[in-house]
Amino acid sequence: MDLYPSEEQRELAAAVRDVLAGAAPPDGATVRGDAWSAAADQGWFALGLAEADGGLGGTLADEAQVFAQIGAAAAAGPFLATNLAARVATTVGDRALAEGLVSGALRAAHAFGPHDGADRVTVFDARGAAVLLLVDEQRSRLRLVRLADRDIVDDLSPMDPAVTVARVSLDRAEVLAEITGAGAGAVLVRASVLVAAVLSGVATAATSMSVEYAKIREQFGRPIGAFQAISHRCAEMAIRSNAAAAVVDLAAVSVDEEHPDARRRVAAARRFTESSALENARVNIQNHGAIGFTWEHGAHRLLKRARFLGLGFQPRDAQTEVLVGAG
Amino acid sequence: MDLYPSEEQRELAAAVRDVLAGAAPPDGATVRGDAWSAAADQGWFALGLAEADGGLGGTLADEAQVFAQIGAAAAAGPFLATNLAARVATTVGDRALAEGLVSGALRAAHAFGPHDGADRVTVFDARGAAVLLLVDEQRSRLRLVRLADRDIVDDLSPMDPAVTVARVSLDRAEVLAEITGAGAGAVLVRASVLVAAVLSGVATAATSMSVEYAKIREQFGRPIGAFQAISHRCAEMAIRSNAAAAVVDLAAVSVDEEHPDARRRVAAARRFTESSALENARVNIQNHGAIGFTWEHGAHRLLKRARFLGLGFQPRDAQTEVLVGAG
Amino acid sequence: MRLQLNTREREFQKRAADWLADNVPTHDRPPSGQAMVDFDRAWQRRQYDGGWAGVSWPSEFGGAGLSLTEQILWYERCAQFDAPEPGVFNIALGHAGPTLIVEGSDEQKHDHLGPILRGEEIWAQGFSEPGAGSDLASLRMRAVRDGDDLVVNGSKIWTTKASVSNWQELLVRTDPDAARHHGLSFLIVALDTPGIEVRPITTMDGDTPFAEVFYDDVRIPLANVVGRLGDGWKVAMTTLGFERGTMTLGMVIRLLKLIDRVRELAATRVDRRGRAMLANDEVAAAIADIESEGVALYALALAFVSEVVRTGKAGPKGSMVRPFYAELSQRVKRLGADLLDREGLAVDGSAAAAEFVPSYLYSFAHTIGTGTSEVQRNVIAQRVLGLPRG
Amino acid sequence: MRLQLNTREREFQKRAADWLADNVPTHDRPPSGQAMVDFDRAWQRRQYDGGWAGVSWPSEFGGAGLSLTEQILWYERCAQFDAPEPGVFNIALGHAGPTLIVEGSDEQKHDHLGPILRGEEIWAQGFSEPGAGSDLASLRMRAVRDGDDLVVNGSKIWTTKASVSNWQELLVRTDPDAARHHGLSFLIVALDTPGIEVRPITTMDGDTPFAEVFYDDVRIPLANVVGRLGDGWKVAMTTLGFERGTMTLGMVIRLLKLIDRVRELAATRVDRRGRAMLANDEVAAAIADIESEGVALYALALAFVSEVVRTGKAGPKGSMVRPFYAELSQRVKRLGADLLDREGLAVDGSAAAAEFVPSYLYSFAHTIGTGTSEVQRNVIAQRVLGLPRG
Repeated sequence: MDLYPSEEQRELAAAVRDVLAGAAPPDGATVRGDAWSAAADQGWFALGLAEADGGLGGTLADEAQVFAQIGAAAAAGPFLATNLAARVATTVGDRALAEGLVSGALRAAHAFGPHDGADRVTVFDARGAAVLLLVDEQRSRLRLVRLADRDIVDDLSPMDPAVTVARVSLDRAEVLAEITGAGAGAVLVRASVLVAAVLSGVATAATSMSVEYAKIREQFGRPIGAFQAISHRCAEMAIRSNAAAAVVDLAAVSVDEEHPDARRRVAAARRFTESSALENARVNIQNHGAIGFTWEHGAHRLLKRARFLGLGFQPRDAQTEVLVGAG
Repeated sequence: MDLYPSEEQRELAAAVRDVLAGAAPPDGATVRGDAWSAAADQGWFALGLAEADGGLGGTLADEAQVFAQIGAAAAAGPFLATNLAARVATTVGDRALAEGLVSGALRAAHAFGPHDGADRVTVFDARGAAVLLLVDEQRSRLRLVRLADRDIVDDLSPMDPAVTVARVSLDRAEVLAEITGAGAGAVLVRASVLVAAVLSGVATAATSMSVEYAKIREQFGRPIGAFQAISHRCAEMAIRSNAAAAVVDLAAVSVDEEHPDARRRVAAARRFTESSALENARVNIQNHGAIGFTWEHGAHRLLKRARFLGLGFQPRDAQTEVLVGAG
Repeated sequence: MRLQLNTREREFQKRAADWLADNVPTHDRPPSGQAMVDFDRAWQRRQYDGGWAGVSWPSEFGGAGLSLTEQILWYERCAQFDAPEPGVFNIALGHAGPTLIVEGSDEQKHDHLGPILRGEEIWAQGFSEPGAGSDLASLRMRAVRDGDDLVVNGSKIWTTKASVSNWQELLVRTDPDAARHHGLSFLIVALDTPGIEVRPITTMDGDTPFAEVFYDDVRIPLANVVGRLGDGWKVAMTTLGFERGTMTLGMVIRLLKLIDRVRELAATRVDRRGRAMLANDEVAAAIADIESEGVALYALALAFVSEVVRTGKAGPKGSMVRPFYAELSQRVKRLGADLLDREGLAVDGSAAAAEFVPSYLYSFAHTIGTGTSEVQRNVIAQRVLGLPRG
Repeated sequence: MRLQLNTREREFQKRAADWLADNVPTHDRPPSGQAMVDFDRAWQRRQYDGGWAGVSWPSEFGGAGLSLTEQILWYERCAQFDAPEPGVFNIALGHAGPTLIVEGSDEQKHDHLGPILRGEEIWAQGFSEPGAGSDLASLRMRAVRDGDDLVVNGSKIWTTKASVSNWQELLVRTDPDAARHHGLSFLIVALDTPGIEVRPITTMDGDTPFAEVFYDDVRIPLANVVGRLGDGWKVAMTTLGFERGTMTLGMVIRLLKLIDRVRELAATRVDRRGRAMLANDEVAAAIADIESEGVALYALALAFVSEVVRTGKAGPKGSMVRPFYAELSQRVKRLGADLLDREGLAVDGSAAAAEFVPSYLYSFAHTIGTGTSEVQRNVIAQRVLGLPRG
């Protein structure tokens, strides 16, 4: 019984931070090529795959450490979709496709919803992607189709600057892989945990940003952190982000160990990290005063990441279903 | 266009405060007899009835000033039920019954729900009451039946010490008056406004209690009102209680003038005063620290009043229906 | 208490409604650029020509010379008719003009009030400074007297509409030895004076509503001091008071209309399972909450202006309307954005997204601009409730 | 990271579960009076006889001498099996004993640890004073040395279980000239010493869990000083630290079980229109919220104890578990009471009302007792996050 991160996990997190330090261009949703390669080299897409499948045999808890750092950096780049696409390719036994994704050579875009008959789909991170992960959570189906920039019909303006949004034509989309049922369910559970990890990183980054600012910014002759209006909010942010990090670890280990409560804990982690990230990101902007809602300052990126991620895998009504049905 | 209370209204409020100053025994749900008589003499039950019906011809807005003070004092006593019962008796033309209620000679208890076939009903303020107001909001029916202490089957322990709760047998209940349809609807709208007025008084009393305490109580060498954790909460309480008082006046005048938005404004006032009273009463306890949750201190009475009243006339789901259906 | 209007008010309201019915522009306001400025200018001029500009402003300077009640009724009618808001004339009509009416010299009034009402002068505010934020008393921008001029150096920040404005209200330190509130003066500055540079600031919604304004040896004639040298704090507070003044009710009514829009959004949309959003109890309860808070805010604003009209003084409710408005408006916009679900992830993906998402993002300014929520709570706690300073 | 237990832990857990299955009382704890005290005493004695009292306490004083991990596992199992809580032994087991283990003299340990574990000594806390509240450093109760005794005068307030206790921990000022934290001493006092008077305080739920304790020339032997004279603050902080210690996980698991009860309440009740409450989306969302927060709190507590076990130090998470627990527990109880609707208006009107209403009312103590939420936020802000003092 131990929820303390191992030394390897702490080193992994530090290594991820180093890669990301150079990865996020201040404006634009495309990760820098060298950072993308470094991420692939470090095994972000292979980490959780079995060694027999060409992976690194790490746990979901290990992957969660990586994705928490991605969240803390509010990093742009289709890391999660590419990780999941590699797993789908591996599951259907398409080693070449999996290898392309794992190595970073192929990037994956993603889109949500039932897509039957739809010839126009709203796709995230479509530009530069070679495959598209079509996610249908209600019917538990994951499908990979080939994608190229010429399939893009319209580029839209993203709410969240860390992704691109495009309308894509699926007219002649070639299906590369598809999984359904329990197989897809298992991947979707992992996706929820990793989204929760990213969200916990967002919550943590907001806390650090506020605490640092509260120490140096002065108003009325004192650092603003001396005012309870600010200091108590920082304390609440710290409680939320510490609990968010812990609940992600708990959910990840529960999946790794096939704990009977795993599904419920995953839904709990997904919900708690979402509300923590949203609330911390919002409060962080308020703590910064006017500077906090300028484009130049990073505070708004955390809020927009939280909103984008919150609407992704296992959104609120799906969480409620699992949590209320539990018992 | 004027929401400023008239001089008469301000004088009325002051007179009500004087009566109530001696009315609330520290423990027990029964108003003192002399205070009850003084209330009746001051016309609390006749105020809103037409002069032709033996009333004082006041407006609902006038009545709201009275009931806001009743809320601020967290006063025990079946003031609202007796006021409403007098109106029901007047509506059906039973002058003798109305006169008995208006004069304070007869007190009214009340109970909620459809009562058909039920021979055991949970009644509030049954002890000492001569009539029982049976309130069926869903079918818009108000019925007065005769009541005596011998009809009480069981005395229960009230959550709110300002009322008594009893199980009453309706086996041989004699119906004294009944109104339904639009007539009952009009009385129920007035009831909602007066409940909102009482709740706004609770919200205001909680604000005053906290502000006074914050000025005199010292911790860490300063009055606690110098700490933003307390002072900002007091500011929020003040906003809520000022808005609560204003929205009750708006709703009452809208009913008096038959404004097309009257029903919606009444539901809004009912909802806003409920949440303000609950929130202010809760925060008031926290502001007082340990003393705030002792029985001796008045803070808990405000919370319990807010909870009791909130579950009374036009509860939350009924408010939602009106507010969401509006347009 | 009464809501019904008296005969005089009813007649005024009818005239206003008739005029608005004929004159409110039928096309939408352009969202930015010169087209937006031209639109606002034309609407202001149209009101002036109709006799509706400056309803309560003195008639000798082009106003209608009516009472505060009529002014409030006018703003209320404008909101009801979805008439354009003052837009780029917000500071001119809401701050600068009213300040000059109370504190300006005859010459200042003569020079500016008419042009403001005719839509010829756009004004910007210049109070905040980098580093000073909510703490206006700590302003450091210096103005040194040289002959009949003041020479100003420093910079102002969070200046709204600076890039399209002609004039700016400026709060500067003229006596460096006086502490905090003392030693400040209030100036008016033509923004085409040599030495002024405007750098726009992009906000989180991608727009550039604010700017930082740099002053390098800018010479401002002493005649441009409003009130007396050193009285700047008092003059500035007059102006801030007006922000909570007559425009309040109109602003609140516009928020009530936005709440209606959010309710419509919930009534006309379905969730991922095809169920009407309003059939979701949680959504319905959230809509009922904002509806009820909207009515309560309207009541509070009405109680405030009633008190002003009846007693001639702005009572304590004045400092409560603004934070209540700011926080409710933020929540309303957030609920609108939330109801869009994934549709809101592309700002230009649909008409509804374009309507709700940028305004949600910009709404973070509500609880920060014109005094943060924190400062406004301090004001209520200390000045209204009499609690001690922290 | 792992949740699965290792072999040693698994064996311990199995033994614990087997014993609990056979020994947890099958009848409910009486809510008050001597019957309640007798129940708690019997349960403590039973644990002692079974070898389960003081799992991590030194074996020379009657404890089992095992590690912190086993102690945590024991409390966890107890919660899982709905074993009775320590009840009147809460201070003895959670504060007094652990403080004496760290700071007590050999004689003090010998005199008290065994009796505590055998259920023979009930302890009360005596820190707060009328007027001092959360600000322990401002305590004024005086103790003056006279020969081998300290003579104590003054009063303590919010003392839990004072009327049934034998002993009290007491924080008194022994050096009146020293400022605030300095000059305090920590004593242990037999509550039957002449000059002590206990006056119960009724709380808003109608119960009397607290008392004010008056001291009139009460003589306490110097041998009863824990630590050294003047070190009282340090000793008291040790004790407060234990409140956030090993009992945490058990407490959290009991809250998770209460959350399950609230969910059941929503699943088995209908609203006024006959619809299952859980079919109301707002209720379902509220249940899902508390479920998710409950799991997050459990994770935080587990992360905290893992860190203690792995590093031997109580890390910053320790100060976060308590306020999170207090506020969540308050909300859970409130939701339970809310779900009862009008049924909750009579405390004894139904079994569910009796279960949820008084505990909701009492829950206001959670965010006030053992340091108000405000003080706990100050502690996190200043000691954990390094923010400056206000």
